[in-house]
Amino acid sequence: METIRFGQAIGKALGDAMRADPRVFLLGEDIGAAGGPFGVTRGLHKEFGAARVRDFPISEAALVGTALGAALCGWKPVAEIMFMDFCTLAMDNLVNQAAKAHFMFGGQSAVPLVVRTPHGGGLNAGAQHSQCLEAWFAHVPGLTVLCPATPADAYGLLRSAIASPNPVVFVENKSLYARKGGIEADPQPIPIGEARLVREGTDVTVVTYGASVYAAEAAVRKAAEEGIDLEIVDLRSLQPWDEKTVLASLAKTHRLVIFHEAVEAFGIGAEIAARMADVGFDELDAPIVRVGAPFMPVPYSPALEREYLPNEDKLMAAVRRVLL
Amino acid sequence: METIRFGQAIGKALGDAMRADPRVFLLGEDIGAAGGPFGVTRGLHKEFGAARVRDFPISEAALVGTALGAALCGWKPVAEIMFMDFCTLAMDNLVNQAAKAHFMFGGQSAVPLVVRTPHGGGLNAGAQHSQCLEAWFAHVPGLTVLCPATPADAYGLLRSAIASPNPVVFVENKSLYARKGGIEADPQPIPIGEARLVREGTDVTVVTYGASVYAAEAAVRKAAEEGIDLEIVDLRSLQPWDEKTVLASLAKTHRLVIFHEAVEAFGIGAEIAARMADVGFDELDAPIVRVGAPFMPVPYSPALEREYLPNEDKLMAAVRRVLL
Amino acid sequence: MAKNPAPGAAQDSALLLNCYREMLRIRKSEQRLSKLFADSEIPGFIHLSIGQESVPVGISAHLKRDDTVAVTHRGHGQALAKGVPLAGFFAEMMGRDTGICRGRGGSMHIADAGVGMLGANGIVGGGIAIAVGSALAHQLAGAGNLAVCYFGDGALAEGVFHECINLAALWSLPVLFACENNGWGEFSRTDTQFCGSLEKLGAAFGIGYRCADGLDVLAVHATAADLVAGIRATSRPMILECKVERFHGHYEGDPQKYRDPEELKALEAKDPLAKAHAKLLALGLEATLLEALAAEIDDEIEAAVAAARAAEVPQFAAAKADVYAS
Amino acid sequence: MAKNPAPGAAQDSALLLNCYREMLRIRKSEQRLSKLFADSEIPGFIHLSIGQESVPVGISAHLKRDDTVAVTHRGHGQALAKGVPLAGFFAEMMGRDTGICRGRGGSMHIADAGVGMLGANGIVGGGIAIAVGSALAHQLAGAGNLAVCYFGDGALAEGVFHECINLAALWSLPVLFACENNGWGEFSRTDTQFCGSLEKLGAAFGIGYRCADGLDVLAVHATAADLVAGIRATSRPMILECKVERFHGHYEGDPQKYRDPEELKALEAKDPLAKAHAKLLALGLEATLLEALAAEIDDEIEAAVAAARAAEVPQFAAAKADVYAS
Ligand SMILES: Cc1ncc(C[n+]2csc(CCOP(=O)(O)OP(=O)(O)O)c2C)c(N)n1
Ligand SMILES: Cc1ncc(C[n+]2csc(CCOP(=O)(O)OP(=O)(O)O)c2C)c(N)n1
Ligand SMILES: [Mg+2]
Ligand SMILES: [Mg+2]
Repeated sequence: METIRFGQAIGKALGDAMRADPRVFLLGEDIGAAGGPFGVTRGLHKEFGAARVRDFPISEAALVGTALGAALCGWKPVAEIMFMDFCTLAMDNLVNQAAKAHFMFGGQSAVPLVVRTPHGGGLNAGAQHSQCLEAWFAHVPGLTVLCPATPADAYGLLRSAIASPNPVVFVENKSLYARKGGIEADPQPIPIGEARLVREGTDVTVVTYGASVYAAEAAVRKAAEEGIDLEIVDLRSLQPWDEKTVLASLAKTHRLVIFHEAVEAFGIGAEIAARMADVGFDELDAPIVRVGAPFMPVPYSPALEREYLPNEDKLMAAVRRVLL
Repeated sequence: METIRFGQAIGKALGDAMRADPRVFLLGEDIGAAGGPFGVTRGLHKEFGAARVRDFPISEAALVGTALGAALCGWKPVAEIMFMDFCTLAMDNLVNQAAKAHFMFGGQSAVPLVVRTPHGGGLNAGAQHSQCLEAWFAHVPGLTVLCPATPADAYGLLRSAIASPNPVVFVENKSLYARKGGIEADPQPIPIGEARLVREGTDVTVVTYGASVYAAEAAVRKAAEEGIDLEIVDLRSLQPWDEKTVLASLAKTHRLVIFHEAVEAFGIGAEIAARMADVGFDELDAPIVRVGAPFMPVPYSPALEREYLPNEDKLMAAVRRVLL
Repeated sequence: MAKNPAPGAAQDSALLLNCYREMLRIRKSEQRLSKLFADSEIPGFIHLSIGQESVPVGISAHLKRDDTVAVTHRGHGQALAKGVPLAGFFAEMMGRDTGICRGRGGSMHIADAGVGMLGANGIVGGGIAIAVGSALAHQLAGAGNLAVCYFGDGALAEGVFHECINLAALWSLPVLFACENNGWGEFSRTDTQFCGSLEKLGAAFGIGYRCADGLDVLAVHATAADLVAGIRATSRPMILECKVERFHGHYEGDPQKYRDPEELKALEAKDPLAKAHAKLLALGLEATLLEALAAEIDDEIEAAVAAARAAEVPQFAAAKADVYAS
Repeated sequence: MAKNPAPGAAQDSALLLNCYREMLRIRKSEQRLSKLFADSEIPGFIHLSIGQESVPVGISAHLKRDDTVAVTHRGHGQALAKGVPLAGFFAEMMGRDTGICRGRGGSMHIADAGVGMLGANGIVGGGIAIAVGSALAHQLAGAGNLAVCYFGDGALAEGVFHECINLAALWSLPVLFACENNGWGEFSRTDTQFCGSLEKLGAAFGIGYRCADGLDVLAVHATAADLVAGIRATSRPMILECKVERFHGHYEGDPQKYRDPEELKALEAKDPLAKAHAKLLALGLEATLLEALAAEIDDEIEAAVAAARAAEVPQFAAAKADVYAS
């Protein structure tokens, strides 16, 4: 077990995938010699050259569209959209083209396309560089949506994403890039669609993903001080998501809190809650409570963004509510 | 009380708003002399001329962006995106620009912008001309999302949308354009955020919107045959939505089915269900069941699309489930 | 074949005959679609390319099977010319499980990976980046293939087209940008929607441009020959603009009230198929031979229609289970 | 003012002095921002326009208060030149409730409706359509106003730019497309990202184009004078491309390892402010006068900073309650 940063784990997954399969190549703005705005692709340009690590013009629609065209021809492009907010410029290619090609063409085509993109706030980067838009993509049949929390998961899920014959939106919380974690010497792909049980507990199930996993972990001690034993489920995979694991946890604790950084209304948590209010209804001993960002654009001022972001205190307030 | 078609009611609202306020003008592809692909703007070009009913090039990003620029200068543009699927090309302007301008600029700016767009299937128009993407917009702070079912609501809500100082996504189910309904001689704006109680009932609350309202109404008789008395709530306004009315209905029936044409997973119904599983938890006597489209692109073949679309039979199956 | 072949004309005549056959196959297929649509045997929207057949026929003559094309909403001719089989084509339009896309796609979403046809598109300009991406794949593979990106004049106003010509020029991608300029985008004349010159746009990016009379299949054929050879030799993108006429409405059933009846009437004299037919006769071909050819095509089409009619409609469960590849 | 005014030079000198003052105000403001950022008094990302001041100063000299501008992520100079007040500007950057956007926007989202500044943008090319839309508003209003749309060379690769030049040309909208071409988009040279010629692009749409030395404020001023007058007279869009240099990194704190140190060093000799300063002296202005002017600006800036420091941070509840206008 070595220690590696989250961003490095992604770079390693890209490099390993490229070494393993000559059809894998990268496209993105400033990902080449510059190594990407967050340093994730550092070193890859040097090792694989400009043909496989391609600096792209500032043309997000063409970026995803060309990647798709190459994918339809059997290549395995990994495109980077520099901030998730800029996916707005590539929605046609992601949603109308990539997501539907396999189905719409009668199963003829595989679409081995990955779009990596960072989401999340905390950097005072303002309303157009901080959004968490994963719920949009989870609503689109044909797309796979992943959002790892640990370096090991980032590595293993990205390898699975690149190996997948389906278009994957791979979401990286940018506040995690520098975070360290353990990784096996010979790390393996992690199956898409399986949640990770972060911590077993008996009183309340907390379903979360991405950077919020760490805030949930931080709440464990606080909860323990109040005599509350939290179980934490990290979804990792948002579309498909692991209903079985969530349901099993709920069947144990009978209390559910869903916790994420994205705007709460119409966010990922809504679907989890809705499913559990259906298939998990008989297990519920309390209201399902969600904790997400309030319904407002991400504000710039540190004074505002601090209060905007979900944190362990807000999570604890929800935990207390479901125990009332 | 006169009778009017849904599409005509929209045209009337546009015309009345333009007569009432010289700052209102229209932009869209083929909306001028041609009257729009669904005939909604028929006659307006003749009455108001090419300066106020503007045929736009096939440039959806520029369409919403220029409308926004004009709105920021105090004009009241109503832009038409020919099919909701094409909103994918205008997401930056809708989500990063229009939705955030008021907040992000410290409340300086009003954004009196309306984007009208038709959603929905049933025309065998295939995967790129049938989508219901309203959940995306409902997830975006700053946007208002409306989706009327009746000609009267279409008129009244569109007048409110045009009068609103906030950007509104006004969604029209294209299968409704030819549908007739009553309208007052001097119809008034309908407040945003208020649901319509379509039918009072005692046994199960059906929350729905748009064209699905009619399928819900069609289920009333079937339900009655089985001795089930349905209460039907038409949301009309999806962001904000009328939590109070839904909760009040739930408090009466204690059983909730949510019914819409959009893909069920991560759709509008998820948020309604999630809120009711929270604030309405104590009222629930049964699981909350959603009925939406299955998780697949809208298929072309009539044989497939017929089974794809939600209908009263699927609704009835859900109604029976919550009464088990 | 020909009665009194003038010296050198034999080759011309053989070429034209080949093109004519392809064009006629497209024309007759679309006329059959028109009838099927009128008879409610085809649902949804269909956009016929009647009058525009010369373009894909003139271009596809120079394409290999592994060359790729992305086609438009008005792409039946573009698809058939690239080799999409008639049986799967008709079955798709008629919503059958034997359709090339198993009835899930329809007119705007025909695709045939087997012949490099990457897909038609319901989004104006939606195929452009896909075609360019396939050109990138060709460049990476290094086997000398190229991509053809079909688009209408209306798509010139979409931003992604401009992103793509920059990219193709910047990366020297082997792609032919083929514009079927019929002067219309739906119900609007394109000159009321786009005021740029495609030739000058190409020049702004150093992309070679040629214009051809899209009503004359030999003109398209000859120009495309130059461009395709140039692209294969240099791996530089090129633009081909073909002026064509849209003989039918925007979509089948479009009453075209917005068009000048005189203009519509004048179209008759411009029919590229009639022109090719007349020229073949002038070159000395027997009318009976052309009639036999037409009959052969009719038979092929009727067989396709009959097979489609007899075919099963798709099963919902199978479709639902195939949203993701495995 | 001047020591020995040469005949006719008085006017030149007054103009240059005015421009110099504006440029210095921007330069010093950004230098102050740089310091505040280094001292963690400003969070987030900031992109300084040091070296590019001539462009907005040369353009804004011809603008009326009701003319509109949309500015870029590197838009401090563009904003200040249009009249955004220093106090609100600094308070915004420092995240205070007295900020021009109440601390909600920050560097990339400065806006001031009161002076026609429609907003900076965090999206490359994001302001282009907004500016064009304001030009449409001007056309509808008929009061003779115009819009200026600032963008960087990197934005040339975004599709929406191309949609907008078509629209502006098609509808004859009164808009100046002002490109601050600093040769870079983040860490990449623009010539590795975009291979079109802006001049030829303009020509493809019939849009007039002029290029000016963006390091020479009088050159920008003179060219902008022509273009702005032309737009007001004809209501036709125009393009102004200004070649500038990016003196700082892409963002504050960018170590610029990707740039040739020689090239960076060579910048010193190109400083437009130093040039203007030298010219003013050559025109006979007293150095002491320029020093006094600098001191005055310093005072203004320090007052703004001090006021911002003393100001309250925004209240969350108030912000949350103001997502929608009422
Ligand atoms: C993005 C998008 N916008 C609008 C439409 C509606 N639409 C379908 S075809 C068409 C006109 C296209 O004109 P052109 O590209 O010239 O093709 P043509 O129909 O003339 O062959 C339009 C506006 C669409 N399908 N996609
Ligand atoms: C749509 C979008 N893509 C990418 C970015 C990231 N980004 C910010 S500035 C920039 C470079 C812009 O270059 P240019 O337009 O020349 O402006 P400059 O920074 O040189 O002033 C990029 C790629 C962005 N903000 N928006
Ligand atoms: Mg056309
Ligand atoms: Mg630049």
